[in-house]
Amino acid sequence: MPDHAIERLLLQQEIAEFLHHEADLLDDGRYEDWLDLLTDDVSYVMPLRLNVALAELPARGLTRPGAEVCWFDEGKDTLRKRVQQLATGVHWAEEPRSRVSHLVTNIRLVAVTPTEVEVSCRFVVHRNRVAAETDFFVGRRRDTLRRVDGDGDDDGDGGGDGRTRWRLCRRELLLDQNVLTAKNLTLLF
Amino acid sequence: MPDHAIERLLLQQEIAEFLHHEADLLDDGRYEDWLDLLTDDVSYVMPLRLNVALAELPARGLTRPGAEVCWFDEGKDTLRKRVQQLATGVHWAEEPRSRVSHLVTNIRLVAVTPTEVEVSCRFVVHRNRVAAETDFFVGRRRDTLRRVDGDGDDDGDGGGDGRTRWRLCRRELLLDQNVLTAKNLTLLF
Amino acid sequence: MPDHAIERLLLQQEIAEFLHHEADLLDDGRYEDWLDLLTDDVSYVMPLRLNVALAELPARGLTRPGAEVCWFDEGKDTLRKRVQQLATGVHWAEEPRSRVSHLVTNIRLVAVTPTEVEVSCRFVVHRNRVAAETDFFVGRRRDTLRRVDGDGDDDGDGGGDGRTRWRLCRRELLLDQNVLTAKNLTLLF
Amino acid sequence: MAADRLDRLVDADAGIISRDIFVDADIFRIELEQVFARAWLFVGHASQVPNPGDFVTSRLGTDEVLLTRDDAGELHVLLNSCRHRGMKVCRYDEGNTLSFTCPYHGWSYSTDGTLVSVAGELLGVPHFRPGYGGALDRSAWGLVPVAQVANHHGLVFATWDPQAPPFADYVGDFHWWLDNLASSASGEKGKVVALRGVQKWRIRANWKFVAENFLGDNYHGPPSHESVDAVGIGPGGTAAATRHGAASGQKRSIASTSFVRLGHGATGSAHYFMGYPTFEEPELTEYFTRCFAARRARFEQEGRPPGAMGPATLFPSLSFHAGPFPRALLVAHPISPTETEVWRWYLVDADAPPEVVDWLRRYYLRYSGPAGLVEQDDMENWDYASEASEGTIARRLPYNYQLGLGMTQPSELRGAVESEYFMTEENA
Amino acid sequence: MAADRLDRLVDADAGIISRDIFVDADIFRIELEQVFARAWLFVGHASQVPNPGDFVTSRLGTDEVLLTRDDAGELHVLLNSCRHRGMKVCRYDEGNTLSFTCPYHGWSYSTDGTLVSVAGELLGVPHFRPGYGGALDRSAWGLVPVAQVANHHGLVFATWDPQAPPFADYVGDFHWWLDNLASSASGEKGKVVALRGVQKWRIRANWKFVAENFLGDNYHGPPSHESVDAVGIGPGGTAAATRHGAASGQKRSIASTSFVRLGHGATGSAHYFMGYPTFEEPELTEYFTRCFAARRARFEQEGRPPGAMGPATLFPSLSFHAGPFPRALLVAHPISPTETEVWRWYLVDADAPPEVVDWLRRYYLRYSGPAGLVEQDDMENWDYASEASEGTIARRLPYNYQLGLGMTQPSELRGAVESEYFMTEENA
Amino acid sequence: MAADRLDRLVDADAGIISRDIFVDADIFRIELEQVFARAWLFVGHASQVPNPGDFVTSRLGTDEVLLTRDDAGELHVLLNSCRHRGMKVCRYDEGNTLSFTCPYHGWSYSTDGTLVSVAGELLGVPHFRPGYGGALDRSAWGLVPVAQVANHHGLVFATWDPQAPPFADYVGDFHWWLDNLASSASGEKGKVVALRGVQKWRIRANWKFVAENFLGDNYHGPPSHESVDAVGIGPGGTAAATRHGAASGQKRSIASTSFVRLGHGATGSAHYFMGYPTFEEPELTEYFTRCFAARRARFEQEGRPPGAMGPATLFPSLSFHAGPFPRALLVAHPISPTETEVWRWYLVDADAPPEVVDWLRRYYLRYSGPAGLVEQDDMENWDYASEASEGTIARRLPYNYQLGLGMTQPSELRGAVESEYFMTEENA
Ligand code: FES
Ligand code: FES
Ligand code: FES
Ligand SMILES: [Fe+3]
Ligand SMILES: [Fe+3]
Ligand SMILES: [Fe+3]
Repeated sequence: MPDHAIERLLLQQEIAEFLHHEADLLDDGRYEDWLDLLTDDVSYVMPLRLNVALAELPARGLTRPGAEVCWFDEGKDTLRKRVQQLATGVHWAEEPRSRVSHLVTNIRLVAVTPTEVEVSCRFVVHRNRVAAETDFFVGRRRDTLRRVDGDGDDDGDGGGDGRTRWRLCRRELLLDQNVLTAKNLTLLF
Repeated sequence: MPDHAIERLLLQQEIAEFLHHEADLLDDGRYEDWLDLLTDDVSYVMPLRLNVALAELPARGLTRPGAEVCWFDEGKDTLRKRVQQLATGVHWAEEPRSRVSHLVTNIRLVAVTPTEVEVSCRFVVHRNRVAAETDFFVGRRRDTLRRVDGDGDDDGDGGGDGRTRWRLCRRELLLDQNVLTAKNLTLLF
Repeated sequence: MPDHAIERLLLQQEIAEFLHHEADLLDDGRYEDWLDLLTDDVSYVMPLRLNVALAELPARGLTRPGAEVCWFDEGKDTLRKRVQQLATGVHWAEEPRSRVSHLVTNIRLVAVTPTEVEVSCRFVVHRNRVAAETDFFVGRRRDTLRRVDGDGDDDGDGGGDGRTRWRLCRRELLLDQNVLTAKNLTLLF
Repeated sequence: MAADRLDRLVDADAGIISRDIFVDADIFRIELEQVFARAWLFVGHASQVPNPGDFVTSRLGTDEVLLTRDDAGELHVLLNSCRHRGMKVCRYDEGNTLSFTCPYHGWSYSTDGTLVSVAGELLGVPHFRPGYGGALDRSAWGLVPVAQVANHHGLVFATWDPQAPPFADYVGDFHWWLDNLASSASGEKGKVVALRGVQKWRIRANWKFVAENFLGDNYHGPPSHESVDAVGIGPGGTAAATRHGAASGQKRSIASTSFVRLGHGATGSAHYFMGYPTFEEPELTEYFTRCFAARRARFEQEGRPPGAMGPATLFPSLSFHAGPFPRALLVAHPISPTETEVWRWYLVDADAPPEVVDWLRRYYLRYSGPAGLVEQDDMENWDYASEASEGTIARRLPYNYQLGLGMTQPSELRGAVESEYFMTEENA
Repeated sequence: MAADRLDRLVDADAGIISRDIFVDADIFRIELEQVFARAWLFVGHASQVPNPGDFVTSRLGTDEVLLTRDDAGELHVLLNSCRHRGMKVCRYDEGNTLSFTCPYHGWSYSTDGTLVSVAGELLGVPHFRPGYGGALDRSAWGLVPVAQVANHHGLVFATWDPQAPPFADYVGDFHWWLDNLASSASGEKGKVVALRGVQKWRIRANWKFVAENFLGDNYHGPPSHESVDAVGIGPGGTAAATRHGAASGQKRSIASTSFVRLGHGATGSAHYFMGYPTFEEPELTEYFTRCFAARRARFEQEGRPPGAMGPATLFPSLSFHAGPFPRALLVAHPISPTETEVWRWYLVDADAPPEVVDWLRRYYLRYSGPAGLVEQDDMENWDYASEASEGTIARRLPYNYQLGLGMTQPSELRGAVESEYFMTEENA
Repeated sequence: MAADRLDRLVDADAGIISRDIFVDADIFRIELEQVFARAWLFVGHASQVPNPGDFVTSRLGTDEVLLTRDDAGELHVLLNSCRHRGMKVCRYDEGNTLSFTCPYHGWSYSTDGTLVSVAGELLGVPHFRPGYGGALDRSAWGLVPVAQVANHHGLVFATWDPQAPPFADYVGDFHWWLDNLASSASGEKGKVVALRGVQKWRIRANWKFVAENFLGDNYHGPPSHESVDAVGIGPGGTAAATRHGAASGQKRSIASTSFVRLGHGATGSAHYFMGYPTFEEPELTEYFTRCFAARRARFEQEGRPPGAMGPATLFPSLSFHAGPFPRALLVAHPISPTETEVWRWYLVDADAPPEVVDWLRRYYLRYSGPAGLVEQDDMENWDYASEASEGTIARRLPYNYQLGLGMTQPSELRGAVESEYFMTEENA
């Protein structure tokens, strides 16, 4: 058996478990626990996607986080505010709470260093709210996970979901939509 | 190589193959074969999801299978009736047969015992029917698979899809919708 | 550890990486690179799906590539034309370029020979175009990958995404829709 | 729309009805104003709000309402729209509360709908004194109540029309059916409870297809339900009759009963009786044997006819099986000419043992609702009959209502006729 | 809608047409009643139903129909909606059957549309004797047939209007185009078959953009199709002209032909001829060389003009290339002012060798339909022209139809004019 | 719609307004014709197109337009619909170009909208000479420009109505608010730039809920924004007041200002002043201290009132915070009675240091837009107030506009009244 291939496989599985565990926390409404998965210096961005001529697409197809208007461009502080707001019970846009499913697919390791792993995936976030109000958010995501201390298996079940070994330090979300057809982005992506 | 990690990985893969194989059976219309994947005491439930105040969500956000109104709350007997009805060729709600895709993502082992594995996942079930009639069913699923006899590889291709090693003994489906926007639930989920 | 099971697992992962890498190329608009993933004799088909009586479904539920009307039934030549057309910058149906996400799920090896692997999966292809124009394409896919020379790891990162080891030689796409609700199929699936 | 056009829509003598009634947008708007804003409509079951402060949201036609029980135990049916700027005051399906506070500008209403105005009560109108100079007439700006409420042994009805006839007059002798719906298997009125949870779903059909289906359309059974009859979902497991738990071999002499002027109707008659099946589980057979014996005695004593079991429709949109096999309600809320939101409630004896409740519940769920093996095929027909009637040519053609035409006979019930085949048309 | 408003929509002298014709809901409804319910519309190709009992579903405007071949081999076009309560009787795309049994209440119809009424036939009307007292006039309640059917060498047309002129009058001298569509490459009429499978898809454009595109809008070609011209999809692989297989270097003297009163029109003329290309595969070149030689001889003998190859539109909604490069039909079914369902059929010589059929099939598919490299760019323009004409200000502006205005010359064809640039407006 | 019906919609004396104004399709169409086709509407910020050839696409009501800067540096606002067949000429959000070439038939327009007609220019009208005989009057067929454009210190407005009053008259004394919106923190007019990127999203609410919210509805703040007030998103991090960066403890004497005849309005008054907060980052506090000192001096010198900070709405659909905490614009584009497309621009001082720009940008994004912690709860209320006003019964009820009724006092501003509570109704 090629050991490095197996190691790579275990890493892939560990990352996938981390991301699936994260999605479970979000869909369970365990937002405080979700916050714990982020590094303190996390960068969380969702730029706008613009219609420009083909030749200009690489340079101008996205707005630039750090300088231009985005849907999200924030760090842990603001994300914590969101979580706190959700916990008040009077954040009307989420009271009653929406029912949300985060689907994560096409998980692919695009860069592996001793300290960080960069992961590409696709997402579908589906929301139903109140009665028949329904939204789909579909797009691509690029995450960077940072290795931290811990043994990766904090529940003694023989598996490792990376909860104690990894933290999310950067997430870039590319929603396919130009005009957002949902009324808001109360969701954590 | 840490053996227990590799074993865990093989288990994960075996479960994933089981679930994907199951989805293939359903989308191929091989419902009788699908029934064979279920234990005789299978519990198959899809509760209603209610809008209640945040504080009441844990206790009252779902109707209770076994006691309250659900979309589905049944065992193998009723599921077998469904399969038989589908085979008649005069079950008008499925004649002509709908075209269905079961997408299963975020497969995560949440509990492993010597006899059972509990698995969390997300699903999208997409249906097109007759001409342009289209429905999406999106939500979360919690399955319990029970280990049975067999070697897990019944086709001699070197892989094991768990068909002879596992049976589904419990499935809980949480559809995101409150008001169902589809006209029916003729589907097997 | 059962070596053949681990080998199978590595193969499964290699195929998954190939397919995810492919999806990344498509969603990045790197169509020329995508073409390189196909064998010269690739067969790329998407038949129509017809409403027929249950008993006739196996024989007449799909139109036959090679003889009847399909959405796609082509080889590398025509696919290359599509890629060239997309590169002109005046292919109005894709200028400005649509924003597309290819989601691939339920990846399952259905047949493995020394030279080829047959893979079943599900896809969601989501497109947003210009402002709020949105389409979902959902269905099943059956791919055949052919083993070619190469070491499967062309970027030295310790992983192998099969870019140099595999080529797609056959793709059958089964869209769930009977009446296509999208105005066109400018996409590469 | 000119009256003569409406006249042309129905030719009762010839037994033909224009398809426009089922697909036309103008007629649909007239129905909303003339039917749904004036009729007695089903709101919910009193057992859904057993305690003071309990509430559930419901719907009356196109309007959302709250069914509440106030501190005095009184039931209220209130429009779920703030009087200030119209916000949906309550967006929960159910709960228990002291008051409803609007999330927009904070107006607060008691569970009886009054705008909170007494010091010490919860919140009230923010800035009442400085902003309104205390001049806002709070008694005039409470949540709008329906004009009339009727609690028929637990079945709660309401109408927006103060001029609507009293509920008893509206129902007439059709009350035998409602009485049964509201009664336990042993025939005791008011001794049923709604299982928690209301199924709600959208179909792409005109609401009248739903009403008509229960109003006496026993004609559709064998063709529509051929597949479930082949499979069997009753306790016996095979014969069609066991869908409803009827004793096999029994023959209906009267196939349907129509309250021509009132608009209600039922399959079967007030006398046609369906017994209980024999169950695999002896305790179930025993329970229903005991209940049906008590029922027979009670009905004789109270002078109630033995049948009136349905399926039936109370004009315009409440359809039901009066039970116990099954005992379930459906309301068809109009959304558009070809869209309807269906709500389903399921009732069980208030004092039935758990195994009986559980059997019934499972039976109801495999029978009705979007996952019901029976109802699925009905909805397919309602939907594609609606769609296929929308075409430019198709909508010019009438529907055929000649089945049983001229075969009716007066019933002993006031205002009703009986027929082996007649189907009343909707009074649209 | 007042007649004067309709008058104001088109100013033919000035060459301007109101955008309302393309986006207004009232005008759309008038089109359905006055155009689609009265015109001759394309139903399908006779080769789709070769055997007795064969059927396919089709569409005439907003109505779904069945194209059937009865036991006697006769073709029928029937409204696919049950006469009883309107259910879509048949929900298959194709099949072979002895009768159509409605899934709702079981009425059964023969493949010729008659309600089954003879003992021994399949099913008939359930409860015919007890329920209808045998009085239902079954001959009056069959599936509604169209008023007239015409089989033009395999191309099946129908109209709902009994007063519609005979098909030959409706078509007039435009028949040269239909004749070619219905002919093999060697010019033999009726010697083509439809490949199995009809592409059906929805676009967000007014149906008239589609009609107009084929009716003589050769003006859009170079800008709209710049990308495919750059790439080349014909056998030669590069030049624009090879899209249609024309011999290079040839020049059109007449750019379009318009049947002003009838509403039909075509790009090119009855005389403009496009030859066959040279293929990489010698057997293809050989096949078409043989065919075109035979064609020339046959056309001379039959007095047929050499051109009439299209693209062309038969009023109102059948557009086509008369072939063979390509030979394909498109029907634009109106759904709403800005939604259209497009159906595409592809025709090949009935007796062509497999390699010819296969080459043509692949060529058709890369040319037309939602995946067609050519048609994709048309649809993008139709859709966004529709959308950009909906704005409050935008819809006040007329479209410009001045191209070729006043440049027409009478054609030798009855009722037609020719022009290098003229485009007829739709007679909405 | 009869004038008397419109009269019945608003009873200003009683302070009640019909819900029809918010949900009725006929009234909505009248608004498009009478309000949006005639009013001065916001197009974009001049800094979005700094260079010759720059363009962005924008929207005026239901029409899409191009905001361009031509070679001479002049701004143009042009309907984005080809004069030939209506195609959307430009489908990019932004760019720099020499001309717009229509993808359908290739007509080309200069950045000033004229149909290219001089030899040597780009493309022009294909086949101009042979197809139009050179007779097409190209000067009459350019892209349709708006009737009037106004550049108010970088804020670009336009109207389709040549009879519309000059922009200055339309704005009246409300200009103090626009001046501030167009000024840097230190009060220098025209010294702001728009951050690149316009947020665009759809809500399911009537557009007037948006307008009204900014027009003086300070009443909704505490109930609607209770959750964000609990959390705090300003630099101080907790108190409600810090949402807008106001110095704590300050009290508004005037809660709102209404330009009754013009239709504009604002929360607060021309004199109510909100200062800058104290930041964690000393360089930010320092920057704004410097700016506000300069501002005070400048305002005194120029005779500008210290307040006029908003939130405010310029009739009909431009709402904004005049800044700097925040300085952001929103336009509510009507789509249907219950659908609106919202566009948001964010402005910063043209010469602010990067850390200031960055802090403001992040603050704006967590405040406003679909992901804004504040605005999310507004949209929830607008949407469900719209939905809950659509029911058959609900729409019969008026909204209550009695808050502050009769409490207004004349303002020193021409045509305005002030109130602690008054909210102007829309002039629909
Ligand atoms: S809308 Fe309810 S308080 Fe204003
Ligand atoms: S609708 Fe066809 S039989 Fe009744
Ligand atoms: S629509 Fe623009 S050139 Fe014809
Ligand atoms: Fe039924
Ligand atoms: Fe074209
Ligand atoms: Fe607000």
